[in-house]
This record gives sequence, C-alpha cells and structure tokens, in this order.
Amino acid sequence: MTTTEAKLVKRPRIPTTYIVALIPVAAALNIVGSTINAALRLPTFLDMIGTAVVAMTLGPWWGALAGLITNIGIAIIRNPVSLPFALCNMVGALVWGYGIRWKMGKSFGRLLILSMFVGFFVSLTAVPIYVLVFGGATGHFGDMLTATFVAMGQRLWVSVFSSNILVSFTDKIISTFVALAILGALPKELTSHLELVEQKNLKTVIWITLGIVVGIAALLFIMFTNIAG
Amino acid sequence: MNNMQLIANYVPGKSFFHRLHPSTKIIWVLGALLTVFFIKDPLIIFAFLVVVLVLIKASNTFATYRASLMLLLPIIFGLIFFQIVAPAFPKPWTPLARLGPFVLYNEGVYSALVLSLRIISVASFALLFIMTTYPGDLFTTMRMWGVPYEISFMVTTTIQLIPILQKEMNIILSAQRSRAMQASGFSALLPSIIPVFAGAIERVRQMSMTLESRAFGSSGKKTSIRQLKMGTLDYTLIILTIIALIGIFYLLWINQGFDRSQQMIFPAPAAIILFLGSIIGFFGILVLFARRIKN
Amino acid sequence: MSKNIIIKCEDLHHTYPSGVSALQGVDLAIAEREIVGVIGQNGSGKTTLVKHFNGLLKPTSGQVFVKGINTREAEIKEISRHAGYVFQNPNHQLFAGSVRKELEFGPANIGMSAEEIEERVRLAADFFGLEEFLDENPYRLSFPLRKTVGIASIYAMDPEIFILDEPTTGLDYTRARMVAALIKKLQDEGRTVLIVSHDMMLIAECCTRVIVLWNSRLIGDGTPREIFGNRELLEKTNLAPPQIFRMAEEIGLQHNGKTPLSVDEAVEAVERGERAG
Amino acid sequence: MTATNAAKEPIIRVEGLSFKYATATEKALKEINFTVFPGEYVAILGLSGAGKTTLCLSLNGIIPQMVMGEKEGRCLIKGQDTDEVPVREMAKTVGMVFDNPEYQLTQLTVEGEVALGLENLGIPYEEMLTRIKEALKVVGLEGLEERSPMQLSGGQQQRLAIAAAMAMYPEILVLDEPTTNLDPIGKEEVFEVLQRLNREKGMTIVIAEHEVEVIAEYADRVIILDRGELITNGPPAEVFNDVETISRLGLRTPQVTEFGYRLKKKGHNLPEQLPITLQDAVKKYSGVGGKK
Repeated sequence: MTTTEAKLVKRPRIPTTYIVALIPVAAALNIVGSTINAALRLPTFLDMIGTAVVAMTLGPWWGALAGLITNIGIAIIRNPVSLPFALCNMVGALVWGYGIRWKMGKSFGRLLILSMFVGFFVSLTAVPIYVLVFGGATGHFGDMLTATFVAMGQRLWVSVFSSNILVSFTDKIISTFVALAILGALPKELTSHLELVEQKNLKTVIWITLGIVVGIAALLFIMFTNIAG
Repeated sequence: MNNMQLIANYVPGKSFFHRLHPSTKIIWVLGALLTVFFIKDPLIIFAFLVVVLVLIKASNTFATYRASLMLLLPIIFGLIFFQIVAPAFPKPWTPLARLGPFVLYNEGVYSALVLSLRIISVASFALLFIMTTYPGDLFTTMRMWGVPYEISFMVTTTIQLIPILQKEMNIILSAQRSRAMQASGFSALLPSIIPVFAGAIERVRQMSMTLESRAFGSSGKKTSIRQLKMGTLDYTLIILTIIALIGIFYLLWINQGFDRSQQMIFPAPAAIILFLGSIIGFFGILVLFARRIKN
Repeated sequence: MSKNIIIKCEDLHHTYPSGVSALQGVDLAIAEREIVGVIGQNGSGKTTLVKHFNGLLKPTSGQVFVKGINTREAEIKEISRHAGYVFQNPNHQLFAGSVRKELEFGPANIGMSAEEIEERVRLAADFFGLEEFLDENPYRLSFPLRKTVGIASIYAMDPEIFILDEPTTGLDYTRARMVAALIKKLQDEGRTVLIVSHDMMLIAECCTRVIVLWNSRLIGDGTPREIFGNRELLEKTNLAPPQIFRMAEEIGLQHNGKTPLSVDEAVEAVERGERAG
Repeated sequence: MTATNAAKEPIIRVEGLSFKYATATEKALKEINFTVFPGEYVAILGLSGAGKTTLCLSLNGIIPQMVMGEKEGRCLIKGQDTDEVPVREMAKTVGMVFDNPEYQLTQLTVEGEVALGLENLGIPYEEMLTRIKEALKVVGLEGLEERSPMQLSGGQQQRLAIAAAMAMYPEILVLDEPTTNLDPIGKEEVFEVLQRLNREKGMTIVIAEHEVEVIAEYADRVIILDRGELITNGPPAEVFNDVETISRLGLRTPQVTEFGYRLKKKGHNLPEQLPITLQDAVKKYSGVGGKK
C-alpha cells in the first residue's frame, strides 16, 4: 500500500458477500466489545460498536440488521431474555446511520451531538423494556444510580430513565469515537463516500464525555431535590 | 477461561424434546411466553416453572441450564429491590416497613415475585428450546418459514464467530499486557479493541472471497444438507397446543389474569429479608463476575 | 553455564482451568546471552512454557525466576521490563495511529520519562530501520513491516530477554533472513533471546541451544547439531532438520567432525574432504 | 507431461494481464502471459508483494469483479473470460483456497462446511451426501462430520477448506499460500492431499508457495514473479538450477541445489543438471569431494 490517495470518483459497489461477511463479524464484535468492557471494568456497555461501524459504512438498515443478529446470537449462545433489547440495538443503528447520512459526522461537535442523540433514542427504547419486563433492573452498575433516584422519591420510570441516559450518553459517545478510530483501519472502498471528521484523541473525548455526564447528573440531582422539596 | 461459558447452549442428546421439530418447540415457547405474561398469580407461575424444571431435568440439560441462568441473577436481584420499593401496580400501595429512605410495600413484594418468576420461567422455557435444538436445524426451520437464506447464514456465522473472536480478544489482551498495558480503565480501551476490529476486517475480506468462491448467492434453487420433516407427532402437538392456548386465554380472561395482589398479605420481616437479600445478592454477583473475568 | 542464570524453572507444572495439562515438571536454566530455540509440535507446550517467562502465565506448581524475580509474586507489568514477548501475529498488538505512537506505548506504560521514551523510540527505529515509517499508520504497512514494528515495539521497552513467537511465519525468504540478522544483532547487544519456531533453518542458523518439548515435557536440550542429529528425538516430535543436514547425514559429510548445519559448512566440509568414518 | 500437452487445449490462458489496485500507484501485475494445461501442478514463487496473490485472485475473477482497480489483458479459464463470468459461476470450474484456514470456515459442522458450496449450487440431497463423503475421504477427515470446524487443528482446517472447494468438482484448484499458517505436520498433510488430487484425480493445481523444497518435489512447473513481472516459467529442475537468477530475486533454491552450485563454482566436477530433491541429491552427491 502506498500513501498516495487515488481519487475514487464514484462510490464502488460493495459485493453482497462482503456485506454477508461483515454483518456477522460486526455482531460478534458487539459481543466482544461488551466482554472487553467487563474485562477492563469500564462503567459503560460498549456492546454496539460493531453496529455503529456497520451503520456508518453500509447504512442505517444494514446496521439495524447487525443489531438484530447480535441479539439473536446472544439469545442462542447465552441467554434468551436479552432478545427484546434487539430493538435498542436497531434504533441505535438507525440514528447512527441516518445521522452520518445527514452530515452529522462532518465535525467533532456534530458527531458529539449525534452520539447524544443515539444515546437518547436508545434509552427511550430501553427504558420501557427495563421497567415493564425487568421491573426497572438492568443488572448493571447503573442500578445503584437508579436506586439513588428512587430513594430521592422519584418514580421508578423517571429514575430508570435518568440513570440509563447517563450511562447511555457515556457509552454512545465513547462508542462513536471508537468506531471512528476503527473506520480509519477499514479499507478505503468502504469509507471513501463518508464525510467524517479526523479521529480525535480518545482522552479528549473521555474528558468531554465526563464533563457532559457530570453536568447532566448534577442537573438531575438539583431537579429531583427541588421537586422532592 | 471465560470463553467456556460462551460455547453455544446446545446440548446434544436424544430426549423427547431433542426429537421434536423446531417449529413445534417455537410455538410452545411463544405460547408459554404469552400465557406467563398474562398470569398475575405467582403461585400459578411457580407451578409452571416447576413443570419446566422437570422437563429440563428429563432432557438431561440441567447443568447447562444452571450455568446460563446464573447470568440472569443480577437482573433478578435488582428487580426484587426496585419492585419492593416501587411496585408495578397502580397506587395506593400498602406499606409494610420502612428502611432509611425506602418504604417497602406489600404490592411490591407481590409484583417482585410475579415479575421475577415470570422472567425465570420464560427464560427457562426458552433455554429448554435452545438447549435441545441443534442451531443448524433452527436455521433450516427459519428458511422453511421464508426467512431469506442470507439472514440465517449470517446468524450461523455470528454464533460461530463469537467464541473465535473471544479467543482472539484474549490473545490481544495478553499481547498488550506484555507491553505493560494497564489492566483496567479507559486508557486500555483502544489498545484492546482496535486490534480485534482490524483483524476482523481482514477476516471479512477473506471470508467474502471464500463465499464468492463457494458460489454464494447463485441465482438457482438452493438445497439443504439438513433434512427436517414434520412428523405426525409434531402436527398433533401443534394442534393440541393451539386448543390448549385458546382454553387458557379464555380462563385468563374471565378470571382477569388471577390477580391476587389484594388477597396475599406478606409479613413485614419477610419483605425486609427479601429486600436486604436482593442488595447483598446484587453486589455479591457483581463481585463474583468481576473476579471470574479477571481469571 | 552455571553463572549468570537469567531464567530458571524449577519443576514447573501448568494446568489450564479447563483441566488440560500443558506442562509437566519442566526444569530449565537459561544463561545470559544464550539464543535458545524452543521447538515442538503445536500443542506440545512450548508456547505455554515461554508465556511463563514474562508472567503471562503463572505456574500451577513449581517456580519460575526471571532475573531473580519469582514470577508468582510479580505483575506482568514488572516482569515485562526484563522480558519482552513478541507475539506471532503483529495484528494482535498494533493499534496506534502511527508507528511512532506504537513504539511509545510500551515505554510509557513502564513509566519511562519523556526524554527516555524519545531516545528509546529513536534507537528502536534505527535498529529496525523504521525511521521513514515513523509517521505511517501501522495498518497501511505491509505484513513483513508490521511484523518488524511488532518486534521494535518490544525493543523500545529495552528488555534484556526477548521471547519471539514464530518470528518468520508469513515472511518470505528475504524477510526471514532479515529477522535472522536482527536476532544476531540482539545477541551482539548482549541480550538473551528465546525463539519459538518451526523454522528449522532459522533455528540452525541463530541458536546456540535448542530445547525440545513433546507432550508437555521437556525431552531434549542441546546444541542444534546434537538435537538435529538425534533421530529418535526428531521422529518422536515429527520435526525435520534442514535439508542440507539430512543430506550430509546420508552421504556422511562432516565438518570438524560434526554434521554440517548450513550450506556454508557443507561446502567447506567438501573442500576439506572431511568424511565420516 | 510436455509430450501430451501439445495435444491438449490449455485450461488456463493468461494473456497480457496487468492489474493496478485502486489504492496503489504501481501495477501489481505487468503484462503476464502463460498457459496451464489440464492436470498440471504449477507453483508460483516470489517475494511478498511480487503479485502472487493478485495473480491467484485473477484466476477465478475475484479480480477484477470484487476488487477495485484497473485491469488490462485477459484471463481465460476453459475459454471463458473471467471478466464476464461471475465468480460464483466460475466456482464450478475454479476452486479457491486461501492462506488462513480459519477465515474460510463459517459453518457449525465439518459436514455443513463442505455442504455450503453444494447447497449454493443446488445439488440434490442424495448427491450432496455422496460428494461430501468422497471429499472428506480424499482429505482424510472422514469420521469428523459432526465436529465443529473450530475444534480441528490448523492442518485439518485447511484440508477441510480444500474438501469444501473440491466437493464442487472444479477442474482447477488455486491455492494462495495455503500452508503459511500451519505447523510442519499440517504443511505435510496439505501437500500430501494436493499431490493425491493432482496424481489420482488429475486436478489442475496452481499454488503460490514459499516452501521450495516441497515445490521441487511435487510441481511440474514453476513460475517466478518479481514486482509484478513474470521472470521465469519452466520445469522446477530448470528453474531451480538457475541459482543466480533466483538469488538475485531474493528467493532461494533448495539447499541441496545451492550446495551443488557452490561446489561447481569452486571447480568440483558435478553433473550439468544439479539435483533439486533430497533423494536425488543423496544419489548424485555420494562421491562428492571424497578422496575415493
């Protein structure tokens, strides 16, 4: 490989077999992402990075398929109760995919906003499932935050949504930028049509995320104490 | 090694359940799911669970089942905790006790029981299905039902890839630890995750070329190596299941789902024990999982 | 042999959590500046053995000492200062946006100062001829170059011991020659090198000592010539010595009273007219 | 071989083939011309980056159909142009095996893996069973039908990939460095299977490989590529005897040949054509340098 960029005039046709191979790999990587997350003891999920990569490169609906297949895979090899969360994975893919299509990847700021949109919509899908099916529990460290909000006198679904959105923001911002780093390693044929900002230093992203999340958390606490008081 | 628990849940065998057609079992799982979601009496759900457990025992899949169910525990403990203090019932709630900022309600204990038993029962039944159905047969069935071949192919490949990529991830983690990478925290994230993806991309390239060389996506009619036939037994069982479901839903409808939340009164100490137990259980499991991943 | 022992195993056993026993009672002492080839079929335990030398694996029973440190009591991070492990596939460790950042990763992790890191990166780039690629993305480099970056990223950490897992796999002849030359350069710098490999030409050329593993046990330990000359041992492990060695054995060609290991030696043997009995 | 070739039509005909990858500045293949006759065993040698993989991928149309770039010239397989016949159709004539066995396996069982290509071709169930049985027997994996491909050793996995290609009854098998990732036993297993396919089934084999000792023993013809150009094309005995060219290209000749070449240069009396295999060398060199 040489460094000189051959200008790719038209968007190349991606072979079907490439898509058929990429989606399972992305689905498996979603699962590996969550294992790495656990191994490094991070407060996130990182279970949608593969979905993000597919949604950004192949488009929202292929991303959604990758999300669906991820959860079918988990259901078969681990535990079937995670199946309803296929919906969240698919919603995330759609927001990522359309966001990139609508030029939300052009600058660092826009990408940050896009990640927060993804986080918001994923939470919006996940919270009803958590509340109605799992009685508000996620089996994640986020439950402690939910418990705090409940103790502050909030209703269960408000508490679950509040804690979920905090984790979700963190998770989706980091996932987006990890996906961005991965796109850098992808073959040019797949990424040449994307208008994407250069990869940012992950440390910066993490600090910004931390700022946003702490800000929102503080806002929520103030709101809740005021309402309670 | 933690990749042990990731091997597909299928347990080879020749039990009654193993021999049924996947279609029959899928109808059972869906039926059980619907039934359990409309029953509001914990005792009936418990009875249902006992039946499922007997079936699991009978099909020699109990060990795998127990390991898989373990993964549900944190969510169950969380559920019990939240439901006791914030039940999934319309107010008014009957308080039983008070612990710090939390008030424990009678309806809460009731709904904690209903919800957790529901999840465990549905999970158990679904696991019974998965443990006794060879994944390849499941995909053949999917194709019989008109799901495109490409989709079932992608699911098969995903299942195949998960343990492989987990193994790859373990190698990558050791390679980076050999370069003195931090054992945890965000600084270790990119060094761990980028190599997994980059390797996977090469895999995708070669896999797609291989598929193309195996005539994948040929226009002609496809055949299948796994031959599955619906037997008389399968047809009979499906018809019986549908009749039974109609009967069950009629009963559920006239009894309003057997809601006994107003009749069942729990003693306050029981609520407290359950509440504290869920907290201890939640943290205990998290610590246990964290330790298992470390090893 | 007795002085300057840098790696020492005493009755090393290793059993994986799955119950598979991969090492059964290995006793071994490696001296400074030795170039040791570790050979055996896949599954014989050779990788398991060398993974003990930088703490990636801990003995199930027995002891391993690396530079006098008992690996049971130290973290990988500490041992990796002394013993660097280069994995077979460079794709398993490259992640950074540039070769320079890749080389900086290890030294930064073991807490070198900024100046030291810069110096080490410069030395590594120089040693491996990577100066012109320092600002390239490692994923845009060819496989052989990536493999070189992999070794260089360990070299940057300045360990006394190098463990190379299949350093020539996937490389063509010219690149394999370059790896052999690098190993010799490491030796000249006074480092100890362990080579796990199936490449018998590399072993014959570089190693001062070869150990043979078979079925989780150490069954052979000697110079390459002694090991390759031991038919029974090689047959057991299903490994074949370099072609020239086999030919010389068949026709009874000898070099200083020993079977030649390389074409050079064989040619010299003919010139001197040396023959076995 | 050569005597019979005159009568036969070539099965592969490469005419003026050039290819430049879209992302590269230099051509990966430059004006390549050669033909292969049915039943030949052809080895392609060259340093990495010489164009071996590009050439292999051109033989069933993956290049130019799946890879972006500029192609010139033609590549005819049994008279069919690889530009025109889709890869999936060409699969019936050309089987492909790649360097990493694990990347080629996608199914849950050994049997399913071999069946994949047959299912895609729409082969009837009964015939599929016969073909699978036969293919697994040829590569020596019978009895492992229900095993997961991931539980196999590297050599077994690569043999499975060969079986999967073979079951589609291609006339040509193209292998791109199939033994790079294998241990010595695995390498041997794969070469044995290839030899059997070639000698017993008459399958045409085109293989890119580094192991010159093995090529010297099995191949009918050796093609050497260097920076995209075809340098030599001839029988191994001839090619490997041109030690100067080979070492100029950074490649190596079998050790026994190099040994003879060096002795010859020092004035030893050796046969015109140096041996390229161990057995032959032992015969021919038995008196070398000795005083008798």
